[in-house]
Amino acid sequence: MSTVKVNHKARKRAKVTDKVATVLIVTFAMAIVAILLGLLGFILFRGLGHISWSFLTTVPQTMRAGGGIGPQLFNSLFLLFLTMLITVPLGLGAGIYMSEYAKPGKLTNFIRLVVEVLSSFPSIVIGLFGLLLIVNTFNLGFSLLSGALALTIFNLPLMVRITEQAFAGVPKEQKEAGLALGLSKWKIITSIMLPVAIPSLITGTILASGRVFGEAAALLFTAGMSTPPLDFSNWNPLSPRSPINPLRPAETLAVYIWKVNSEGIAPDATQIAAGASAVLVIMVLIFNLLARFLGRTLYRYMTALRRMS
Amino acid sequence: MALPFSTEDLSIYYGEYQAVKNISMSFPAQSVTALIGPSGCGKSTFLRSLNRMNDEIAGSRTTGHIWMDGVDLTASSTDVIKLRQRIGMVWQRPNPFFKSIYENIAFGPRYYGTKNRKQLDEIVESSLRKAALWDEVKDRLKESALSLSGGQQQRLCIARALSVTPQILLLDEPASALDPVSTGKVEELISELKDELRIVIVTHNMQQAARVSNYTAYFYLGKLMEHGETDTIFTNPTQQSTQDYIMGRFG
Amino acid sequence: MALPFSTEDLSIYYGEYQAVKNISMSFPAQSVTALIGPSGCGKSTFLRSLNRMNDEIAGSRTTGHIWMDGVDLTASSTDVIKLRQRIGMVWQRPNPFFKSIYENIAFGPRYYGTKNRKQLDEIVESSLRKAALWDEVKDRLKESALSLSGGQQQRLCIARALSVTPQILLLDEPASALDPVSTGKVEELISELKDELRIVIVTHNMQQAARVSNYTAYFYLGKLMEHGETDTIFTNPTQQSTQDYIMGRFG
Amino acid sequence: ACGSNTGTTGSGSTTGTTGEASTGTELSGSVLAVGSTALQPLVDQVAQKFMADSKYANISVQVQGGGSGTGLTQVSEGQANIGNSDVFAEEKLDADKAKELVDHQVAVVAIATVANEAAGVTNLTKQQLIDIFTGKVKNWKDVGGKDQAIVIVNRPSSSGTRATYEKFALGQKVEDLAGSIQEDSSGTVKKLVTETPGAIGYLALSYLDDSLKAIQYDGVDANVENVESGKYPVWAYEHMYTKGEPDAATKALLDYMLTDEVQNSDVKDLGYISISGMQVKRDVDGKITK
Amino acid sequence: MEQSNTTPREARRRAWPMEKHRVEDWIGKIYTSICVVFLIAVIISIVYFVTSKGVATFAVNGVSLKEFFLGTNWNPQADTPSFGALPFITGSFMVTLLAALIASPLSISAALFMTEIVPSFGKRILQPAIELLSGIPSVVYGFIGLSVIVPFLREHVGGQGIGIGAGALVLSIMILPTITSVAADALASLPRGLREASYALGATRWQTIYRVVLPTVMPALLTGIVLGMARAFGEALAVQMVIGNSPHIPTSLLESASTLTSVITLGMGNTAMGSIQNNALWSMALVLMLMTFVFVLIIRLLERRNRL
Ligand SMILES: Nc1ncnc2c1ncn2[C@@H]1O[C@H](COP(=O)(O)OP(=O)(O)OP(=O)(O)O)[C@@H](O)[C@H]1O
Ligand SMILES: Nc1ncnc2c1ncn2[C@@H]1O[C@H](COP(=O)(O)OP(=O)(O)OP(=O)(O)O)[C@@H](O)[C@H]1O
Ligand SMILES: [Mg+2]
Ligand SMILES: [Mg+2]
Ligand SMILES: O=P([O-])([O-])[O-]
Repeated sequence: MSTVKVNHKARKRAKVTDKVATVLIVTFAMAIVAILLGLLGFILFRGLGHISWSFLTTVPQTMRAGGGIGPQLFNSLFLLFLTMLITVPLGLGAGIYMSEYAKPGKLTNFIRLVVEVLSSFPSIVIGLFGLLLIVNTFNLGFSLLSGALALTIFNLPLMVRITEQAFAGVPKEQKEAGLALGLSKWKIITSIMLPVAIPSLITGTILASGRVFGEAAALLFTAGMSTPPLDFSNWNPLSPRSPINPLRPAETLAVYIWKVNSEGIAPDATQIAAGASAVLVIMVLIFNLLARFLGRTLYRYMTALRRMS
Repeated sequence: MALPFSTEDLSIYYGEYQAVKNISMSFPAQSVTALIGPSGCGKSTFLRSLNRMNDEIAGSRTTGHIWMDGVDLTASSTDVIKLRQRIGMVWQRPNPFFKSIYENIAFGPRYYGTKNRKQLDEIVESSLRKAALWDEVKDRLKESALSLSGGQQQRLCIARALSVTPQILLLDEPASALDPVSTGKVEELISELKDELRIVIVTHNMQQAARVSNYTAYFYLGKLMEHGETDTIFTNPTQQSTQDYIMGRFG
Repeated sequence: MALPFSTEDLSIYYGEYQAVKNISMSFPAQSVTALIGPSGCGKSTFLRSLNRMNDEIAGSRTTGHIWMDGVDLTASSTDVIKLRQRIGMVWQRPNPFFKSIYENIAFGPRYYGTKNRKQLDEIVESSLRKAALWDEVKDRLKESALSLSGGQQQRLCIARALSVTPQILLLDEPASALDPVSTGKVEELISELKDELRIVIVTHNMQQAARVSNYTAYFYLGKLMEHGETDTIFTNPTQQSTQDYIMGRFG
Repeated sequence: ACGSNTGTTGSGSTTGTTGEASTGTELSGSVLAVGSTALQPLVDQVAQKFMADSKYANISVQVQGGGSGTGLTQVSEGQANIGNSDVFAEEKLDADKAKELVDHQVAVVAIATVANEAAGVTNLTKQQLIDIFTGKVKNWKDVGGKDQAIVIVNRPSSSGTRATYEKFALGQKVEDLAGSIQEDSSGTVKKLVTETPGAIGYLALSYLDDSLKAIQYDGVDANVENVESGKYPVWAYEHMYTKGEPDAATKALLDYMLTDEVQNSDVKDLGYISISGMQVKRDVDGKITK
Repeated sequence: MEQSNTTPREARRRAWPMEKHRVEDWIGKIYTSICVVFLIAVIISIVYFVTSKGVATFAVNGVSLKEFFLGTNWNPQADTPSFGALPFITGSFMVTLLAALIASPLSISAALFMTEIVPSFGKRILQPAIELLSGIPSVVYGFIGLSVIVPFLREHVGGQGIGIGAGALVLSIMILPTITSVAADALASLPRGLREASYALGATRWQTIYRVVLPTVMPALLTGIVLGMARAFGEALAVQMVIGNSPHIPTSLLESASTLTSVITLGMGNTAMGSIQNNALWSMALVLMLMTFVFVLIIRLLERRNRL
């Protein structure tokens, strides 16, 4: 049996290449970490100094220094809540349809295509669409509700994909066990698969929230660029000064940053932009950590040994 | 309760590929029928078709008939969900729900309308007893089913299948992932259960087939090569291929 | 070429869990050693450690020694890449590269520095011949390896392992996913190859172990329970557990 | 004034119906003002004051940006009660649509030429500016400054600020030159002109501070007195258009805009020029009358 | 209808499960179908709406397709307006390609790092880091671009700082997470046996990656890159802040230029609906939308190849 002749030079070269390539890959990967740390560092370094309790709670000032971002922060959170209120049931339903009901075929393919196209749609176009259809034709005006609907369009595909993946991640055996027991499909979906899928659903949803939270282009023309004076003691959702009136206009944090960056004439405009950016990034960071924590806790809760009924 | 249960000219296709070829066989009451044959010969496919679980696989198609009590189960008018309540199933890998031990068993009966807590408790206890698991878990019914060992999980799955009082139980290699002790327990369980219901079991272990079954069917390349009393098949097969397989010449 | 090859006190851990426990055994030249034992007893883990493939699994840790030609292969100074060229491996599921048949075989030799097209052609042909595949594929060398049947793919993987002329070949259930005809071919191949190299094979099929191996080692719960000539083990095991397993009482 | 009640049906804008009786005390309703980003801060601030006034407690005012074009479209289509604009409606809309709109001029905004320090100039003539913005002159040394390449920082061609600047500073429209920068917002223009060596741009007076000084136009300083007296020509009205005559609530807001209280404080504070102080008037075609 | 234990009740008990599961499955099907129909309705209305507005430039205002797609002169406000959108189309493609060129090696390295080199560290540190990157809002990226990247380029590379180069850099950071996560998924889903087979032959890690792993996942990597490009193509605010927005095809990477999105953002608010200037912007939105379709179709093709 003739053995393969080992070309030692070639082997040596291969090993050197291996080392070089590894170093390169590691360097590039670390470059990403460096970019991230740089970005975070920059944003936080510039902004943290300006963040204080009063900055987070007071109203902005057009001319004078010392304005806050209270209403904007509230608007962002409330808009996020409204958006999720609309998106989650819709996205969940469509995602379940895609993963459990749709038969592979032309229609399913078409829907997937739709979801993909929608999710890579420029958000500015969605904003304009929102202006003409939601704000004008549906007569919802510049309002939280308009903004939430525009963000829904923007967020729905993501939610569908998250749901589809979460359900696809449920072991096939779980479904089979339910079927063999003679349960209806819907019962299996809601009582057996959903609990297993919930951790990844939560994680995905919270990460998606981060994106919604930072969106500006789609909101300029829908939720608007101003906030009426809010009366935080008035919780009647129909009153125009109530913070939770869904038909009032609302400038979000991201929109405000954009506005201050572009048109701000207050003497501390730069610091306000920096502070607000830092707040935005910190919120996204919190969302991330929360997603991770909740996802892990829920996963443990659902599968852990100490689970109570 | 000895309603007839049989297949007639049953074929199953995956797209163009015919995995099961014109199988006609019947499953006598109060007995265990073992399906044996080399990997890929269509045992699981055949078994799954008996409670229409194969419907769930996109692209699969069935022709022929499955008769139960004079009704053709393959008819499109059959209420598969009701059907599956009558024909239970257990797989090779235990698949308990990600729920407590109690919930795993109570889930089915509750769905069928038993809301009364006491009745449920009774069903849970009797199902677990039948699956020879009661003594091991009676103090930890609220714990997650996943905290059980593999063998216990498998018996839990059998208990779960029993909780809705099926008339037929389909088992697909129920012991092949278990340790010797658990295997022994599951085999014992099968022998006991056969007095109450009909059992169809797929196994790779010839000795297991010989030990637990009354009838054996040998499948090869989607065809039913031989079917008869287990003793006859093992001692005196008519086909060379059956003998080769049983003797471990391949597979 | 009869360099000694053995393990000494070899243990393998996955994190805290010890999957293989203090195994010392040797593999005689020009012979086939079969590793048998129930699922999860550590056969694959042990086999993979012999060419340090277990290093690739995060969290695994090895203690003890593997002696080859007087050198300890577990030493950190060992050139694992060179080592693996000398110890080939084939898995249960065929895993051809997503490349042409030719490229699958030429891949290894080319990386050892054989660039010459004629030499490569020769290696491809001889490897495929040894794996008894040449006649079936010689006209379609440029086609994708994935277009072959499962049995052909498995023989291709064996040919690929042979292409770098290893001295030892590790086989992990190489025939368990194959049809009877392919199984026969692979077993034949093993018998032929053992004249040129040492073979270690994991199998679930007792008859297969009996047919192809000269020595058999029975593993149970990570321990080597019994090791000796195949005839002795099968006819006259010293341990009850070995006998139970061989007789198909469990597993 | 509120009897006609033309237009203004639409989004978020129920008209001041109870005000029909027009006692002025019982006014209620909501007003939506949309448009120019340049005018937005002023209207926004005045609106807040307006709503804080107990007389108007039942009127809610919304102020949105979106740009002059959006404002004019929205008001013309009845989506908004007021369209804020930096330019005359005739310049953006079709003539027949523009005719339906009623102009309310509420302030004047003056625009000053600004340049980066490295330019080294303090005064530019109209011709020099034309030469610069049309690309005839590419280096500051040709207009009496340092040897430094000129970088043009423009507003986009659709901007009202730019239209005003072109009309009154250059007297002609200019194209976007290759290599010139167009920025949508005054803030960014300011940042870029401050930072980029040799940059030239133009900004409303309100954006000027110590970091950026205005350049004289034909020897005239860009300041409030010169605008009021008509000596400095680069200025424009800020308009608040209504479709037809405004309803009561809208009219109340528009009247409030013109009170001395607003004109002498908010307007000036925010860097606009009070409409009442102007000694000259200008029409759509740019004709000046004393 | 509380009856005692009589036959009807027994019958109802037998009948009930059937009824119940039929009803449940009905609810499920209807609910999920409504959601999907909504999804489809949304996309159809967007497509219809953008198309109808975008086509108006040509159908109503009579701008020729040739002028729009091949003309290099964009001057809609002039007395004799011209509507050459080629500079924007070129600009969009330039920033997109450049961004992909910068981001791809970085992203693929990161994915390899996570799956092939140090999975534990990669999973624990790198992946969350990259997810975080995808959560940073585009206004913040624009802000950073304007305050860090532009001044940096101006001082260390030359020119105005603003331009295609700055836009591509900002975009490349923004699409890093997209490409990385697709690539990492593809790598993780490779059959384990492939790598083992290569290692077992004595190949080094790099040989395994370069000769076995990368060729096998190539279609998926390309999918990720195209997905990233689609995102870059549609990004508006961040690019608009740093690219300079000159309506000309630039002669250098450091010269002010425009993209379709930047010109839409700039002009949309300042032009009146229905005017020719406004319609021309919608035509660009239409181009954007069509490009989105093209990107998705390319991804589809790549995925089909991947499945083979
Ligand atoms: N979902 C499927 N789609 C397409 N082909 C399938 C599918 N499931 C099984 N097959 C094919 O049908 C044939 C029979 O498969 P089946 O699983 O029934 O065999 P089996 O006898 O149970 O094998 P094993 O002993 O390995 O479990 C095989 O060739 C298999 O490849
Ligand atoms: N990558 C891994 N990480 C952690 N534990 C592992 C890993 N691989 C195997 N094990 C555990 O190590 C033990 C031995 O596994 P191994 O795969 O070696 O068994 P085996 O004898 O080959 O079984 P089979 O016959 O099913 O292939 C098992 O308990 C298994 O769960
Ligand atoms: Mg099977
Ligand atoms: Mg194994
Ligand atoms: O206020 P502008 O029209 O210049 O944006």
